[in-house]
Amino acid sequence: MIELTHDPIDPAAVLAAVSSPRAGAVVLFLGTTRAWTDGRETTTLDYECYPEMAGRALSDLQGQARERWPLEGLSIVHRLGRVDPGEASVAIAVSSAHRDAAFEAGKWLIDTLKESVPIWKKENWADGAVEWVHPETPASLPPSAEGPRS
Amino acid sequence: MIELTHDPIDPAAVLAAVSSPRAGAVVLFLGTTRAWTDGRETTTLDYECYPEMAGRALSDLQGQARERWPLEGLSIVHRLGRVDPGEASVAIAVSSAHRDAAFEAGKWLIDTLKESVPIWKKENWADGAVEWVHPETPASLPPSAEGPRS
Amino acid sequence: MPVHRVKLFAGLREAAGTDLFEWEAPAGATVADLRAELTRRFPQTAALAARSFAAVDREYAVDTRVLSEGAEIAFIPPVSGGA
Amino acid sequence: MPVHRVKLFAGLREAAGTDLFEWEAPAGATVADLRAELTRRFPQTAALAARSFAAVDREYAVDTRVLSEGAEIAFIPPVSGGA
Repeated sequence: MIELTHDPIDPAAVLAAVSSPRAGAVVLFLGTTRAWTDGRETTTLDYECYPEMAGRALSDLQGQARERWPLEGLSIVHRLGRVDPGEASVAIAVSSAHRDAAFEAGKWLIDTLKESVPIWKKENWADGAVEWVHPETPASLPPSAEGPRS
Repeated sequence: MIELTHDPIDPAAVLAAVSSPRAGAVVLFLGTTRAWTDGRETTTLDYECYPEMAGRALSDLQGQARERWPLEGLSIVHRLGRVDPGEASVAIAVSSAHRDAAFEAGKWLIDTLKESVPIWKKENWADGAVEWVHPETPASLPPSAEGPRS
Repeated sequence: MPVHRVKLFAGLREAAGTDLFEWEAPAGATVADLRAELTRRFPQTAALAARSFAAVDREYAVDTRVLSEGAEIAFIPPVSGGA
Repeated sequence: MPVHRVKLFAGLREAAGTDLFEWEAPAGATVADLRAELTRRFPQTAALAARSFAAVDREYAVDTRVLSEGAEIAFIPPVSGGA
């Protein structure tokens, strides 16, 4: 299950999607934005994506993870639109015969998603400020690129 | 939440128990026994524990994890009694401001639980055999012990 | 000369004031040339454009990549999904 | 001489045929002595007893630990929870 959705994420559905009689381990990651950052309050968040590329990038991540680890199930769901702090904006679930693969793949998926999938977050601060979040970038292109940036 | 229970594990309840406005990451681990092992089928499992010590050992794990990582919430639930293959026998959830701590703590908790908490599993095989599972032991005492075995 | 239609997102879109800009590029123009043109046309995008990657046909592309007619082109400012 | 009541679990309990065994131990008896006594009394536990740890008052104890009167003592065969 790969999904970009405006609806709240249901962890039970994400877990159900990776359920398998061959799995001995399931790892679920939920990412949320905290309401408070250095004493400043976020009232809401808005997520947008480049839909055609984000869907493709998530499918690529899925394929790469399945090449690297022997996974049974793999599911990635990301919210779009308005999200409240404390609500999950992303859920990643993987299942595998053994737990090392499940933990490693789950960690790699969220790390790589955060670096490379074209999704952006806007912070709507309680003080009225509005701010797109564009983190400092690494020097090289994200993993799915054809090579290092010139 | 630390729980040894005869009831099915509800992952949603385990996740709810670690929910925190200061958490940016939640990692949930579910452990299950597979129905098939090397071509042999398990019909059911039975779990037993040394109740007084298992409860204490789980609380110790919780304390040690909280010393090692800055966790917001931590929850461990283990099944006792009859469990079907494919049902979760253990659930561990941790929440933290940042995801590295959540992944590391989750992995450490299940690794250490499997080594040291006095819980045992009996396999009831489809061919009629019944077998307590007692894995090969490490040479030294589990982590909560006072020192190396003489 | 080919006309490229370039998608802009998030802070880059807001800085430019549009989600699409068009450029009638000389033949052989590269991703680097496109970034320079974006910055010339919308100077307020300069800081963020310098930190943005181009995507051609939905894949990240290096700065030396030559733009081909009809390709789907976008600038991807640093991403922030996943939390 | 103190009488120790020792809890047995899982495969160790089934091998011994009881979940509790009592031993009127000489003063100064250790965990190692207790294991030897278990094996003497129930020879069919020998292989598993050799791989079991003792717990004294709900904590794992080394083989040199001297058993004290009134302590809660158990043998913990290799554990298999967590999956």
